[in-house]
Formats: sequence, C-alpha cells, structure tokens
Amino acid sequence: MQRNHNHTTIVTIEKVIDETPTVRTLVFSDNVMSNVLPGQFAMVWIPGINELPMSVMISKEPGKAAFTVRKHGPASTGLFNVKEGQQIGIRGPYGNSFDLKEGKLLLVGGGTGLVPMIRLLSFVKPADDVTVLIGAKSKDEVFFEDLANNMLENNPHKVIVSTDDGSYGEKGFVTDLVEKLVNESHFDGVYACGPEIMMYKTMQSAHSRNMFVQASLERMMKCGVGICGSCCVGEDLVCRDGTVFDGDHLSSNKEFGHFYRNKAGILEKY
Amino acid sequence: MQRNHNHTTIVTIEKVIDETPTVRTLVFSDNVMSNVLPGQFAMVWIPGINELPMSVMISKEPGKAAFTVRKHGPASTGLFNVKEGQQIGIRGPYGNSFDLKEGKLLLVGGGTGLVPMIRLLSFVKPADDVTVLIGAKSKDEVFFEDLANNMLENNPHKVIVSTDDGSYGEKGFVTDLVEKLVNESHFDGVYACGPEIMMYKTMQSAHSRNMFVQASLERMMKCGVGICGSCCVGEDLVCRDGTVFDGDHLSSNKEFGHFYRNKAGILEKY
Amino acid sequence: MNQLLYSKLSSLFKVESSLTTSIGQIQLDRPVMLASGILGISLDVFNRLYRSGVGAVVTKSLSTEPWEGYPNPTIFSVKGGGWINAVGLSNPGAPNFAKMIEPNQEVPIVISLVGSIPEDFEMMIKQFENCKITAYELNLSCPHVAKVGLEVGDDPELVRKIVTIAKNTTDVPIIAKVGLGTTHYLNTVSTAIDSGIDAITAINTIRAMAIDVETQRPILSNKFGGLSGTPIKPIALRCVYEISSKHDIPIIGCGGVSAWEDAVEFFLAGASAIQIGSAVGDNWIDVFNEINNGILQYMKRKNYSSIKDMVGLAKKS
Amino acid sequence: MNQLLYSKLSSLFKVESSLTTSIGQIQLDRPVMLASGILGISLDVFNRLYRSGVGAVVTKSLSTEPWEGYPNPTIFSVKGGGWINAVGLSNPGAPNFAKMIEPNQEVPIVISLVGSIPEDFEMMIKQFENCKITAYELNLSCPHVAKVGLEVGDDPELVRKIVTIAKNTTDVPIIAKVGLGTTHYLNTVSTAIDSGIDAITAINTIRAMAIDVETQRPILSNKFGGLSGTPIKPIALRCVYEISSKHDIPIIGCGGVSAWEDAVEFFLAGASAIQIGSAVGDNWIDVFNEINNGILQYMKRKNYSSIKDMVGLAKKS
Ligand SMILES: Cc1cc2nc3c(=O)[nH]c(=O)nc-3n(C[C@H](O)[C@H](O)[C@H](O)COP(=O)(O)OP(=O)(O)OC[C@H]3O[C@@H](n4cnc5c(N)ncnc54)[C@H](O)[C@@H]3O)c2cc1C
Ligand SMILES: Cc1cc2nc3c(=O)[nH]c(=O)nc-3n(C[C@H](O)[C@H](O)[C@H](O)COP(=O)(O)OP(=O)(O)OC[C@H]3O[C@@H](n4cnc5c(N)ncnc54)[C@H](O)[C@@H]3O)c2cc1C
Ligand SMILES: Cc1cc2nc3c(=O)[nH]c(=O)nc-3n(C[C@H](O)[C@H](O)[C@H](O)COP(=O)(O)O)c2cc1C
Ligand SMILES: Cc1cc2nc3c(=O)[nH]c(=O)nc-3n(C[C@H](O)[C@H](O)[C@H](O)COP(=O)(O)O)c2cc1C
Ligand code: FES
Ligand code: FES
Repeated sequence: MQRNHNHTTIVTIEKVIDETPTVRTLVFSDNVMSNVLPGQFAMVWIPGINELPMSVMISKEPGKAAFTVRKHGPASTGLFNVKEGQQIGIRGPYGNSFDLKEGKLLLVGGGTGLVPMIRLLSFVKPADDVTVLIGAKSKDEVFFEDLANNMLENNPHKVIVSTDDGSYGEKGFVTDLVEKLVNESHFDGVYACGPEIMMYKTMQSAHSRNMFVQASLERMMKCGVGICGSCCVGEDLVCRDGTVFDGDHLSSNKEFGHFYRNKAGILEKY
Repeated sequence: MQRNHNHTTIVTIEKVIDETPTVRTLVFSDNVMSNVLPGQFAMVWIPGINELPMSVMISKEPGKAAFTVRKHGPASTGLFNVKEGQQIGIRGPYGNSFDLKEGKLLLVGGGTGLVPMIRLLSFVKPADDVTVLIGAKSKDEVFFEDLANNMLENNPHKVIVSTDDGSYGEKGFVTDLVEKLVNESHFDGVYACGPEIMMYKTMQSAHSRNMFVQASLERMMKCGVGICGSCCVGEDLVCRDGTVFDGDHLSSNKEFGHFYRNKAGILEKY
Repeated sequence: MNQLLYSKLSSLFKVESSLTTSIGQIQLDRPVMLASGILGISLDVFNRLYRSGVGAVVTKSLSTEPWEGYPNPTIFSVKGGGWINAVGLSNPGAPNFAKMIEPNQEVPIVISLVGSIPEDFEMMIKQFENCKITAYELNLSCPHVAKVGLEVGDDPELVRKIVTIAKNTTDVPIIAKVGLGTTHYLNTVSTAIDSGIDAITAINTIRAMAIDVETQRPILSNKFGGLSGTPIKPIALRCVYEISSKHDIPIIGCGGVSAWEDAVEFFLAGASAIQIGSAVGDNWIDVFNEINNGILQYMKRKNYSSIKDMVGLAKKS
Repeated sequence: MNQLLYSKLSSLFKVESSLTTSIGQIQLDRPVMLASGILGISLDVFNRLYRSGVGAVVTKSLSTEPWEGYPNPTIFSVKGGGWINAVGLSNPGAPNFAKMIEPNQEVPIVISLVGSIPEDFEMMIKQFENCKITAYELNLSCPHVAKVGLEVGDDPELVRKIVTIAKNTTDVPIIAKVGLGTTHYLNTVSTAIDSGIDAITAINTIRAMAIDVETQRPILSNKFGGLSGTPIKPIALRCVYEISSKHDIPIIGCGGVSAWEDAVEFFLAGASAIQIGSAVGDNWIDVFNEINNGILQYMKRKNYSSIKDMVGLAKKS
C-alpha cells in the first residue's frame, strides 16, 4: 500500500552531524523523504516536545534523508538534541518545488535556508554555470560550503561565502553580493531561501532586471496541509500554495518582506 | 474511481417482463452487475419497503443485468411491483461462484433458482453436453425453458421440465429425474439451485456416486457481507463462504437440508 | 408517478436553478460556507475563498484576548480518514480581528466567538459595530479547550444567558454551534431556541485521540482533540435530522462534507446551508466550487429552483 | 536511553511473549474478542471463530423473548469507511440461546444481554446456570432500539439496579458495555463501578444515519442506526483513555479496530483486551489471527511478556 503523506511515519535517527555549534544534521532512512523535490518540507514530530516544519536535506546514501536544524526556541532545540537511535515522527512531503532553469544559475542561501538550495544543486545539469552564495553572521556559522563545492565539481561554478562581520569570505550582507552579481550579468534563474529580508532583497534585485527568480518562504506552520491558516502571507498559504513562489507573484504580495503572523495570528512587522 | 461493491448504487428499472403470473424479470443498466459470476448475488433495496438478496439474472443486451423475482412475502412482492422508470438500490456482487467443469453437465433449477443456472449456461463451452432440468409445481409456473434451449442452440443438449402435477413436461419431482439421470450416466459436473430439499437430494444423488456437485444455498440475509450472522448454515456463512458449496463440504453440514434460521435466528425444521 | 415519464414531462417545464439560500434572515448566494477555524485568519484569504465559491466565511473562533493556542502537534491525520485537531482556539482576539476586517464590504463574514461568561460575548460583539457582519456564530461546542466551547454548551443556564446577552447586544442574526458533549445536545438546542437564537450550526468536532504505538504517547500536545472530516458525517447528519424533526429553526449542517452528495444529504435532512472544514485539507479550496457545481447539477436534474425546495425532504418518507 | 543500544541489549535478554491477558477475573488466551452482534448466533460459528483466533466470543445481545429485529435494510456501508446498522437486536431470546450453547466446553463465551427492567437481566442470567460462561456483558448502549440499550444506560438509577441484580444473581464476572448517549458515559461508568461491575467495554456504535440523495429517503428501515468501524476508533480510544485515567477498572476497548496497531493503541490507552466487529465485514475472519500476529510481533520487538506489560503506558507520558 502506498503511504499517505499525511500519516505520521516513525523513523530512527541513525547519525548526527555537527555542522556548527548551533546547527546539526540528523540522518535517517526513509525512501519517500530521500526523493522529495527541492523546496518541499516535512512536518517533524519530536515526541513529547513539539512538531516543526523542516526542509528535507539530502543524504549521500540512497534511501536516506536528513534534517539540518538550527537550535533556536524550545522546539528546534528539542530536535537539535535528538540523539542517534532516538525516534521522531515525520509527515509529508508537503509543498511545491523550484522550477529549475538551465544555463547560468544563482542560488542564494542563508542559514538553514541552504537546505533546499543544496537539494536544488543535486538537480543541476553538468553544463549549468552555477553560482552559490552562502550568507552567515560569522565564520562559526558557515556550513555546507565544502558540500556545495563537491556537488558542483563537474560544473563551471563558484561558491561564495559572505559573513556579516567579515570573519570569513567576503564581508557584508549576502544581498549586496546578489545586487552586484545580477548587475554584472544575466542569470537564467535566481533561487533564494533564508531570512525573509534576504529573500525580499534578492527578489527585488532580480525581478527588477526581469530575471526569473523564486524564493521558498517560511511562516508559522501548524497543520502543513492548508487547514489552519497560520502560514498565510497575503492571500497565499505557504504550506499549500508554496513554499516556493515566483518573483512575479511575490512582488504583488503586500505582506512578503514586511509582515509575518505570530502564534495568535496577529500581523507583526519584521 | 472503482466502485466499492458495498456502496449502494441506484439504478432505474428499464423493462419489466412477466415470466409467469407470479414471476417477473426487471431489467436495468449496470456494468458491474452485467459481469457477475454465476452464483453471485446482489442486495436489492426497494426504497421504503425492504432489501432482499437476489441472484443476478443475465440480460441479452450488453451492460445490462436483471433480477427475476417471485412474489411471495411483502419484500419480494414490493420488488415484483416495481414499475418501469422506478429506482432501486443495489450493492454487491457478493459471494463466490460455481466451478464450471467441462464435458457432460447437469444443471438442476427450481423456480427462481434457475437464475444462477441460466447465468452458468452463458459460460458453457460449445463442446459441453448439457442437460438442464427445470422443476415447477405446475405448467403456469414454468419459465426460462425457451431461453435455456436458445442459449444451448450450439451445444449437444437437453432441457427437461418436470411439474409436480404433471400439467407440463414430465410428472413428478425434479429430484426423481436427477436420481434417474445420474444412475444412467456419469456427469462431470452437477449444479443445483432451488428449494433446499431439491438441492439436498440432488447433492445426495450425485455425491454418493462420486460426481462433482455444487449447490447455491439460500438463507435469511441481512448484511450480505459476513457481519450479521443471519445466513449461517452450520459453521458456514452463506453470504461470505458461499453461496456455492461443494457436495463434499455440504455432506458434512448438519443443518443443510434439515434446518434454517428464522428472522430471530432460531433454528427451524424445513 | 412513473419516474421516466416524470422526468420527460418536467424537462418541458424546466425552472431556473439557483444556489441562493436563506438561513432565517441570513441570505446567501451559495449554500456552502467555510467552517470556523479553517484558514479563517486574514481578510485577503477571505476574499480568495469568496472568489473560490464560499457563500460565507466563518472566522476562527475569537476570544476577548489574543490566544496562542496549544503547541504542535495540533493536528493529526487519521488512517481511516478525517483529522483530529487541538489547535486550541489560537486567534488574534476579537479587537484585533475587528480592525483587520473593517475594510470588508464584499465578503459575507460570520464571526465565531468563544468565551466563558456572558459578558465576554457582549464585549466581543461590540468590537464589530463598524464592520459589515453577516451573522455571529456562538461556539458552544469546541471539545478540547477548558472553560469555553463544550464546557459552556453543556451548561444550560450559561447557554441561556449567553444567547440572551448576544441577542440584546446586536440585531445581526445569532447562530449557536452545538456538538456532542457531556449533556444532550438537543437540550442545548432547545435552550438556545427558547432564548431567541436565530439558527443552529450542527456539529462541531467530536472529542477523540490518537496514540503513537512506537513512542507510546498521545500524539497531540493536548492529548485530546476534536475529530472532523468524513468519519463524523453520519453522526452530524443524524443530528441535523433530529434537530429539524424536533424544531422549526434554520439549520446549518457541518461535519464531513466532502462531496456534493454529502451537502444534498444535509439539505434533505433539514439544513439550509452547510459548512466545510476538513475537506479543504484533502481537496484544497477547489472543493467549494466542485460542490457548488454538483449541487447545481442535481437541482437541475430534480427541477428545483432554490435550495429550499429540497430542505427536509427526507423527513417526508 | 539510547534506543539502538537498548534494543541491542534487550535482544540478549529476550523474554517469551504471550498473548494471554486478564480482564479482572477473566483470563483469556488471546486479547482479541468478537464484538457483540457480529456473527454471534450459532455454536458452530463460535467454534470456527475460536479456531480463527478470537480469545472469546461475545454473543448477540439476548433479550428475554425472541426478537425479529427491524426489516431490511439493516446495514449500510459508509463511503468514508465504516458501517451504520440497525439490525434491531434480532436474537433468538436467552432461553433458546442457552439451550443451544449448553454443549459448549471449549469456547470462552461472553453472553451479551439487553433488557428494560432489572428483572429481565435476572431472568436471563438464570437461563445459563447449566452453561459454561466466561462473563456477561450488559448492553447499556445500543443506540437504535427504544427502551433498551442506551435508553437504559442513560438512566443512572436503572444502571445501578441492573448491575446490582446481575451481581446478586451470579458469580460469573459482569461487564458493562457503554456508549455515547444523551447523558455522559463517564457517569454511567461511575455508577456501574459503584454498583460492583467487574469490567467495562467501551464503546458501542454511535447513533448516525444515511440518506439516499436519489430517492431522498433515509436508507435504513429504522432511519437511525449505529455507526461502527474505522470512523469511531479515535472516539472509542479517547473513551478508554478517559475511563482508565479516572478509574481503576479493567477495560475492553471496542470500536474501529481493524489492524494490530489499533489494538495496541487501545492497550496503551488502558484496555486489557479489545473487541472486533466491523473489520470482519471488511477482512473476513482472517482478521483475528492477523491482529494476534501483529500484536505478538510488536510484543517481541518491545520485549513484553504479556499484554499487561503495555496496558496504560500512554498515560505515563
Ligand atoms: C517550510 C519551512 C521549512 C523550514 N526548514 C527548516 C530547516 O530546514 N531547518 C531549520 O532549522 N528550521 C527550519 N524551519 C524553521 C523551523 O520550523 C522553526 O520555525 C524554527 O526552527 C524556529 O523554531 P523554534 O524552536 O523557535 O520554535 P518554538 O518557538 O520553540 O516553537 C513553537 C512552535 O512555533 C512554530 N514556529 C515558530 N517559529 C516559526 C517559524 N518561523 N516558522 C514556522 N513555524 C514556527 C514551530 O513550528 C513550533 O511548533 C523551516 C520552517 C518552514 C516554515
Ligand atoms: C443468495 C440469494 C439469492 C436469491 N435470489 C432470488 C432470486 O433471484 N429471485 C427471487 O425471487 N428470490 C431470490 N431469493 C429469495 C429472496 O431473497 C427472498 O427471500 C424471497 O423472495 C422471499 O422474500 P419475502 O417477500 O417472503 O420476504 P419477507 O418475509 O417479506 O421479507 C422480510 C425479510 O426477510 C428476508 N427473507 C425472508 N425469507 C428469506 C429467505 N429465504 N432468504 C433470504 N432472505 C429472506 C428478506 O431478505 C426480507 O428482508 C434469494 C435469496 C438468497 C439468499
Ligand atoms: C483545524 C481545525 C480548527 C477548528 N477550529 C474551530 C474553531 O475555532 N471554532 C469552531 O467552532 N470550530 C472549529 N473547528 C471545527 C470546524 O468548524 C467543524 O465544525 C468541524 O471541523 C467539522 O467539519 P468538517 O468535518 O467539515 O471539518 C475546527 C476544525 C479544525 C479541523
Ligand atoms: C451489525 C451489527 C450488530 C451489532 N449488534 C450489537 C448487539 O447486539 N449488542 C451490542 O452490544 N453491540 C452490537 N453491535 C456493536 C458492536 O458490538 C461494537 O460495539 C461496534 O460495532 C463497534 O465495534 P467495531 O467498530 O469493531 O464494529 C453491533 C454492531 C454491528 C455492526
Ligand atoms: S500550516 Fe496550516 S494552513 Fe499552512
Ligand atoms: S447475511 Fe449477514 S452474515 Fe451473511
């Protein structure tokens, strides 16, 4: 019988990888999750603690997948603390995925927003010329740089890191780099995932130059299936209409880049 | 989407055929019912009146099926009185079916028990040598004789009618004819449907001579799916284990031929 | 009468079928409403849902103050179909919500309210004085939050007071939403009617739970939640039939509607409109127009001019 | 503890897993019982079911006199899963039934009883003096027959009298079967416990209905029936959890069990055994051993020696 993606499946964490002091990757076996599309996410139940939306990270081994989590509030810290051998529940995959163009591509990821970017990389064609921008606050928090380089071994490519404090790579916000790059040359596709302000500026830089751009949004999620309404951005429901939206669509959304809803559903400024 | 056989489907009666003063055939369109196996039945809902188990009669037209009903108590009389254009509900098909042998075959039908025999005829091979025995109380109540002859046009065949009062065909009980025929020659398959005593005697005649014999049993039915228990004969549930049983199996059943259960589930003698 | 003949005859006298319906004073263009708690959080979404075919949206149940609701997991998909949720009535509070919907002119909005004491309802209704409101729905039936919902609906004296104060605070029609609690819901209905209620929505979710066999824990953070979707439809339908057999009050059917046949069943049982919740999770918002279209085809086939032609027909037989 | 390590360690100390269970005084070889009303009419069938893996059969609910039950249609298959039945408690009456099962030595039989007055139960129990009976189950919860079942269960005074008289008539354990009626089932449970009941079965079917949209009639001849099968499982499970959280009484879970996971959920919620009804209609009688095997595999994996090792575990978290 085919698995209903809404039914919770229990998986066992087989390996925990420390990416930075605050970011870990948890690897587990699951055929469905190993094959999700870039941009899709799972709802991850940490028994006794909470349930969180998580992008699905790739794993080198076939039939496996992973979550890469940054510890933040109680929920994500609960997931961060899951040990090898412990069980978690997953449902999904949910959401749509990126429309991957061919040619000259720009991928912009910040923090755990890199997860869908890495999965997107696993789909690029050998002829694609790929630039990956990784934004981080400081040297400590840079991860997936080597992974991105390895994955692009056979492509014309660049992986550029920028840190806010200049402790590693270029100094400054990753969005300044985006503005510079799209100004210098045309990209056939621009893809972003990370802090909303980063996605917003990336979208503006690319969209204003008529480049195809997509971003994968994050919002508070309770159901993941389009029932509860907690993930709405304007008239869109991120879990069901997204998470990936085109620049065309986003540029007319009044909330994107400016407002989000808190747990009570009240609109708050970023 | 495939139809779940337990869900009630509403069909419209398109034609009503008078077979005898007390027996009518009601024709309707339904692909599922037009393709059932001989021995299978439907639960037939006459809205506002009752629901009855009915063997599924063939129709000459593709995609159509029929019920042939004898008016008896209020339920069957309700079905008997359904007019062209009226709607009834059907669910099923339920039950197993006859195991049709090749060679020399004997089919024994009484009353509406002829219905599964007629469907069985539609499966015989041209080379089969088929004898059909039709039992009835009197001339008035004989039906399907011409139909059987027509269906066997291209086979070596005999259709023999016997009436209890001798007003048509041979005189006497059809079971006496069975005894005579199985005594005279070997049949590769003997099939019976009709009053229980008729099936019981047919089974005994054939089984005692080591012939392969099957009968399609009737019992009070409420659910048709093996839940309510009202159709039990010994340890068998007619709706789910049957309606068709082998002589081997039936000969060790203490209730077959002797007892049935009434609506309260009390065992009564035939 | 012979039905083939009838349908031939009646095709000569075809009426125009329309989806308009009235629930007492409430007039709707379409009989399919969005149920409370489903996507009901932002005016932009309301507008989208209205374009997608809903006759009215019912908001999330609002309280006097903003509520965060329960921690996740708040919703669980049942193997046999349906959902169990314990969102915990998270909502921005009536005052914030009223401000948000003030610009609305177009969408028929039903404001769902929860509270513990009669004065809560009075305070909240007053927030909406400057808004265009189609009706209020009093949530007397949420099965998983203490001191509100069912705990209120199960107390006849409190129901009487709440309905009375609500009726005294506004002229907008007031609907009571009932469910299966610890006292008989038909008593709650009687009390609400005696206190002047304009319509009844039946039913809310039914208290339920799910346990994960591997980790051996209740899955929802609140342990208990409310069962919705296809599993509760036969129960909701009998409630509508029972209410309409006992009372002459407009009814909105709610519970497990996922296809037009379900909606029609509710109409035949005595409902003048229906609400849809869980089916949105299964079929997304296309479900509204699919069901509208199915109802309309049925009405044409049966030669009905408006929904009321079929309301309660199953009670005649 | 690290679970991989744990399971490696525990595989060194494997216990023998056995399906035996006890429901108070009642000892069963297997925790899966046949629910009342399902195939429960003939001793031959009981023997077959016992060979097919049931730990005990519960008979159809018996009355003092034979009952024919309602006319067909008495059962309806719900699109979303499950069944609605209004068989109407057809049964041969306790005296006839007692005679039929007198020869039985092998099959553990639980006699289900319905009645309107306490003396009915006394009279019926006396019929079985010469039979080997595992327990009696008082049906206080059939939702679709007047004057018995739920109409009795909803009346606390009557429940008290019936349980008392039953306890005074026999030493065989007495189980009360409860369901969702018009009064709170937890009150019925409390009353039954106070009156000396030995165990609780939860739950019976839930009152429901279905209407055919073409002919516009309720389908069951009785209009209302009881909903059973997968749709009611999450509701039944919460009832078991609620009862076991409030009382220290052996519980038999019933409602929508169709796979071993369902059975385990009920055990974790506090049931010592479970009953199966509707799943027989879907998966036929193979369902019993499939579920027994699933439970046994689970027990081996979790290293449990008997059912009681897991009863109520979900309440710890
Ligand atoms: C589609 C999607 C994919 C994501 N992928 C990742 C990922 O790969 N790695 C990662 O570390 N994080 C990811 N997140 C963010 C993650 O779900 C949490 O929101 C974040 O970890 C903050 O959680 P917390 O510990 O502060 O929550 P707490 O405050 O402890 O959690 C309370 C609840 O609020 C919810 N919540 C709080 N903030 C948010 C938010 N911004 N978005 C959604 N829900 C929220 C959580 O679901 C949680 O149930 C993703 C979010 C979304 C929407
Ligand atoms: C598998 C099967 C196939 C059948 N096929 C046909 C057929 O093709 N044509 C035909 O005319 N009859 C058929 N019958 C018999 C038919 O179902 C009725 O039982 C019979 O018509 C007598 O009904 P009544 O009007 O006397 O019932 P009433 O007494 O009016 O009916 C009351 C109820 O009792 C039930 N009932 C009563 N007697 C029986 C019985 N002997 N078996 C099952 N249910 C009963 C009916 O289902 C009905 O719901 C079949 C029965 C079975 C079990
Ligand atoms: C996620 C979710 C949240 C809900 N929140 C509310 C609510 O706030 N107020 C309310 O009256 N009902 C609420 N309900 C109940 C629904 O309005 C509806 O009564 C119930 O889901 C049955 O309808 P359905 O089967 O179509 O979902 C909620 C249901 C769900 C699934
Ligand atoms: C056809 C049918 C007949 C039933 N008859 C009885 C009965 O006589 N007495 C009783 O206590 N319960 C009766 N029940 C209820 C079942 O025993 C059981 O409580 C209910 O069906 C829920 O279990 P399930 O979901 O496994 O079917 C009946 C159920 C069905 C489906
Ligand atoms: S998370 Fe519930 S609607 Fe998107
Ligand atoms: S008719 Fe119900 S078990 Fe056979």
